[in-house]
Amino acid sequence: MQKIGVFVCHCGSNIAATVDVKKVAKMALKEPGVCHAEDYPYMCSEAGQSRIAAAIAEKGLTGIVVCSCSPRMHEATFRKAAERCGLNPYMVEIANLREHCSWIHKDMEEATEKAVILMRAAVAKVHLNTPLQAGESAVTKRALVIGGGIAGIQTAIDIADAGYKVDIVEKTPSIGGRMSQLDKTFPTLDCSACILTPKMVEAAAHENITIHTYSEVEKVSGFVGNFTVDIRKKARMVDMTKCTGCGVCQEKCPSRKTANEFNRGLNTRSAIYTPFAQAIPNVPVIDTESCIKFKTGKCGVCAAVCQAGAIDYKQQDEIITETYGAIVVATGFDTIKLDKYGEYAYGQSKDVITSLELERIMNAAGPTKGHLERLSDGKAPKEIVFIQCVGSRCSDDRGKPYCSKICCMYTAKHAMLIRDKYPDVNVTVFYIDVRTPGKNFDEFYRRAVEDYGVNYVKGQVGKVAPQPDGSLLVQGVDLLDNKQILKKADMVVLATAIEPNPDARKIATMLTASIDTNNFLTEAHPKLRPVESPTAGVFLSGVCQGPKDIPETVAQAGAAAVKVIGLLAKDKLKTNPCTAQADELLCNGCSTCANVCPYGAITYEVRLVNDHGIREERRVASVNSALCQGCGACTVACPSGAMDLQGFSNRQIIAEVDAICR
Amino acid sequence: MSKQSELIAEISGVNPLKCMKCGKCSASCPSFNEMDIKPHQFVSYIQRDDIEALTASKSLYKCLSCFACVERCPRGVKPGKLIDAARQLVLRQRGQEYLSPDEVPALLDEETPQQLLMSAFRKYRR
Amino acid sequence: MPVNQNNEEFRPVIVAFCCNWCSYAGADLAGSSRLSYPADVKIIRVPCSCRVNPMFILRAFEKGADGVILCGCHPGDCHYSTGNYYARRRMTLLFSMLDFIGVENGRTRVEWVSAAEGVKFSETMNSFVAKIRSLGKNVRLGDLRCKN
Amino acid sequence: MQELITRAKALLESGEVQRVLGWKQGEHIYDPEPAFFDSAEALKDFVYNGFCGANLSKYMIEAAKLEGKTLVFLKPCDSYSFVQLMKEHRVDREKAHIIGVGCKGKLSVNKIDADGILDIQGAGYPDCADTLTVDTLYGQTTVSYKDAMLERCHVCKGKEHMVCDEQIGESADTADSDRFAQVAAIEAMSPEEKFAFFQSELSKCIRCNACRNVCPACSCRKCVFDSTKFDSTQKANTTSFEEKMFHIIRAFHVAGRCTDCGECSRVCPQGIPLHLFNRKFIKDINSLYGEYQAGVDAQAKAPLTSFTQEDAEPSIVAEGGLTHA
Repeated sequence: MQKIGVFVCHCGSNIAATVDVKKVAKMALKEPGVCHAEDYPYMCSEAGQSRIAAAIAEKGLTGIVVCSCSPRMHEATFRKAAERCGLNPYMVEIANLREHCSWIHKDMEEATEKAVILMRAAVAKVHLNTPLQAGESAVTKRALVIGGGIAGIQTAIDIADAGYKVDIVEKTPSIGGRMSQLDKTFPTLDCSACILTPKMVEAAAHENITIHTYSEVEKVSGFVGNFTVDIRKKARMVDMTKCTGCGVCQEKCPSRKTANEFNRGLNTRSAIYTPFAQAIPNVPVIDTESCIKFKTGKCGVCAAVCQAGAIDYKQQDEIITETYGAIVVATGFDTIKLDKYGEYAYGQSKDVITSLELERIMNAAGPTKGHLERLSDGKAPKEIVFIQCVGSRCSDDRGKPYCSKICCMYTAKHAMLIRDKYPDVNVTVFYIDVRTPGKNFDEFYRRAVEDYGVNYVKGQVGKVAPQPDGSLLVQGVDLLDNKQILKKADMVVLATAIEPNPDARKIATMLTASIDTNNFLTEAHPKLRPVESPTAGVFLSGVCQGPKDIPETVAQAGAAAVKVIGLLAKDKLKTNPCTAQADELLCNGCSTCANVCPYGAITYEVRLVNDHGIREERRVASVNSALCQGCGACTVACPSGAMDLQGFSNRQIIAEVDAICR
Repeated sequence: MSKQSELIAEISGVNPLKCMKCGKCSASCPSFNEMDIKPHQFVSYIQRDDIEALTASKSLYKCLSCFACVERCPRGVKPGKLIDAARQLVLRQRGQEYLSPDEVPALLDEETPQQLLMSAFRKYRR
Repeated sequence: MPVNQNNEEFRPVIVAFCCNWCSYAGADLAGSSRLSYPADVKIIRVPCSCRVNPMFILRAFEKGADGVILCGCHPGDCHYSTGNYYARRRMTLLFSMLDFIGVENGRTRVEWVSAAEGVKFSETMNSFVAKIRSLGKNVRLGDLRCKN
Repeated sequence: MQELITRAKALLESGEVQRVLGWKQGEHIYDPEPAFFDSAEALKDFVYNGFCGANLSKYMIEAAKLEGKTLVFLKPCDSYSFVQLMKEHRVDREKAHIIGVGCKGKLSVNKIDADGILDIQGAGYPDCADTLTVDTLYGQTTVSYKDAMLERCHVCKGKEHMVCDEQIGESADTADSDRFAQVAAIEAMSPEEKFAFFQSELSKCIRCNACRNVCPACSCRKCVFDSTKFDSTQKANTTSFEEKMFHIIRAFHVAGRCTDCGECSRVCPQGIPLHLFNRKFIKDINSLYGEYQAGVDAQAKAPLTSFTQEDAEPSIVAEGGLTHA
């Protein structure tokens, strides 16, 4: 029989205001095996923990139940406290009286009754707990960063600077990401390329960084410290070792009609191309879907003009397999599709554009060489209307329920830049709220209004109607004036909502990382562990976790890097001892368990077994506890009950069931 | 919320608390200039229980029931439905029908769009 | 079989198996967001929905549970990649069997709740408790000899 | 029958097999029982007739532990069980010499009894004749062969052997009814009727474990109902729930593994139609996850150890999606 101590935490008034903690402690003493019970205002405090220590010493406790907050919060705290007193940490169970009881119930009697039952279930479980020893696994000292935008680049550089190897996998032909498409950055109006390209070069030149562009993660297996990743290096059809980046092939390529992704499809590019001038690596790829050679077999101009002989039409995709200790997701974002927003006439008129398209128009390397002009007729616009929150803060299925966070600031930036360069252009911004939390952000927005005369109108636009004369009639409202506004504009810019990269869900699934309904990856704790995924060894950098601007992204990228470095600095990791165990006397050797194990942790061996005096050779299951992650799929697949899960054994769970249903 | 506000919420199936006051309804409304209470203000009247003012408002009958606001509202608040519910409240109170199907042929001419007829029935008769 | 019609008074016993990674965290989020649901629900933490053996569910009914709900990560989002897919097949078959032998099919439910879905967790529990209250006391799977 | 004995003798004498697994006469004419024969001489007790319904596959688990090869006679439907046991590494194909015996439908003494024919002394064995001649204490009588057949033979899986080294005798496909008709009939009942049906059937259960002991899929070294792993150790039932629990879990444990050999129902002394549980699972599996017959292919992925991302949600049950499928 165990000697069990029950410790009921008040959590200040968080628990005690709704649950009669004294009664829970009193009732605990009536449970079999419970020889100590007490309540205390803050069990997790130094003083609280020393009360546990004292009770272990005085009463010789063999098991402990702490009735407190969620085990996801303080289980580790109390396990460590027990361990310090010489008690095996896995002899501690938590009854969740806060998140699962006091915080959701109002009636004290009802909540107390439930609290007693939760306490009983935990006591019943502890009776069947056994001491468990954590194993160890080695750490592969190499990190993978998925995504080569500013988030991925910064994370990789920070990890590499600490002396660890990092690989960047980038889907497109060049690193640089969304930031490379931007013209200027708020709130200081630095040229985006001027601050980004040095980082790109630094990453490319870093001895610890390997960059796989035009590559995608195909398969991930393993676990923290030991991930095995298959990376598909798509065929570039250009030999990276031979290409000098001279660009002649791109000039001579006869296929020039493919929409230029980098310029958001506002102009076209050749079939062999580098996305932008400062691309890293400066090696083009052949887009085989547009290439005449690949479509008809006849062409080969690029190969003919390439002095280096780098063109290789026979190149095949290559799969490389690498092992990593940690993986950082930095997959970034895209703007949402606007096909459901007919009222803004996007797609109907070439002069209704998204803000990202405006970035390209304003950029000297963009489709208009940096001249602000209408895409329909090339004329200089005189009246520009910006519409905020297009697809953001929408609770319907047309848009996204969240605030995209960056639009208020980039719109102020655009408005300001236009007014600065073209003082004769009138700029009107229709907004719902102007959100400018951030250093120097509100000042920046006020400058747009006060120094540059940007006309901010509080209210939304209901409709943009293209007119026969080529202008756009904008019907909006000024809520402060309570007047409807009809405004003729030459150009309308939509602050389009951002959404996670469409590949984020696929990658999260491969990594078994949590993802929310908006396809943002979930952090381990919204406040305290913002750059870690709940899946050990997987970290989050940049917009894949939630909308952010560049300074925030860079800060988070650094934070993710520190977490990775902290992990890679360890030689060994403690493994979860809650793994499956096969009882060789019950095992039929049928392989059913091995068929459902996602980790290949179960193997079969023929072993001499002594079954109550009968000695015979049997085919029995054997679990590799370093590979087992403790999901328990095998325990249910096993018909004989030979497979059981330590820490969540059949009898432990049944004891909880019995205690709850008693 | 008062009984009447609750009734409006029930009839319309709309939760006025979801409104974020963006004004897209008023920006979309073709009858905006005719209305004394503007579409984006409907929710405020309901929230502060000023149903009397709302039901006395001209807007009840100036609304064309074109449903542009319902279509475009990003929060699913659907001011068109709210005003429709307010209108229904009035009709129910008076217990009268304002338009009998017999009167319709006389009102028709070739230019009358079908939608107008439907709106008229929505407004004057239940 | 007399079914308890006096559902106002009826406080069902409900066991909720929640996977550690998604649904238990979702329940925690419901708690920290103060999204209430009836105290009749008692949560048992399991590492994954695939850890839940049909034996546990039947055992709960045997011992007097009126409803059992299993919550796990959304299909495709399992922390262990595939656990909830196995759980989904197992539970589909088990529930079908219970239905086959005449047990009210509302007494068991599977719901996928992610760590970010505190609201869904609370809504799910509210609706499940309401369903069980409408079904009344579990008599068909209980211990008839002792309780009648 | 003589042909089987002759062949068995030859194999024993050549030393190719060490023993023969077959049937021997039981206490009555209608209850032949599985038996091992070690010598040509012992084979004098060997019988093979219309009452030899017993599936010998499960006994090959024990045979796999013995020295040398065992000759086993498997009827077409028994061979499914053998393949399933091969898949689960329980039997050793190398140590089995399998003779696929012909089968034209096996008899159910309970059905003959039900026709009012008692105290059977013998029966005419020409399988699959239209009429069966039965000798009783009170003289000779006849019964339609079909009426005397086991339920499982009416849903015969066919005359093909899934595994064998040689074949002796002709088989016939005796299927003449819809395999899932009984299940569908129950599915169509109201919950109250379903419950009443199973309550009355299962209350007959005496937990003798005959179903478990005969089942080729239920071949665990130690059953969960006998081990301490689930606090479910077998004992006299203390609650009426326990037999339900036992039969549901038993069916669940063999789901996707049960070949529908029907032995459970054949041996149940209380006449409980236990095969309905298994067949319900088979029907559900077929309609949800695609046609699957256990024991056909030892390499095939079993339905409960595989999945697709588009699998039906468990809520399909409450939505009634499985009862009309």
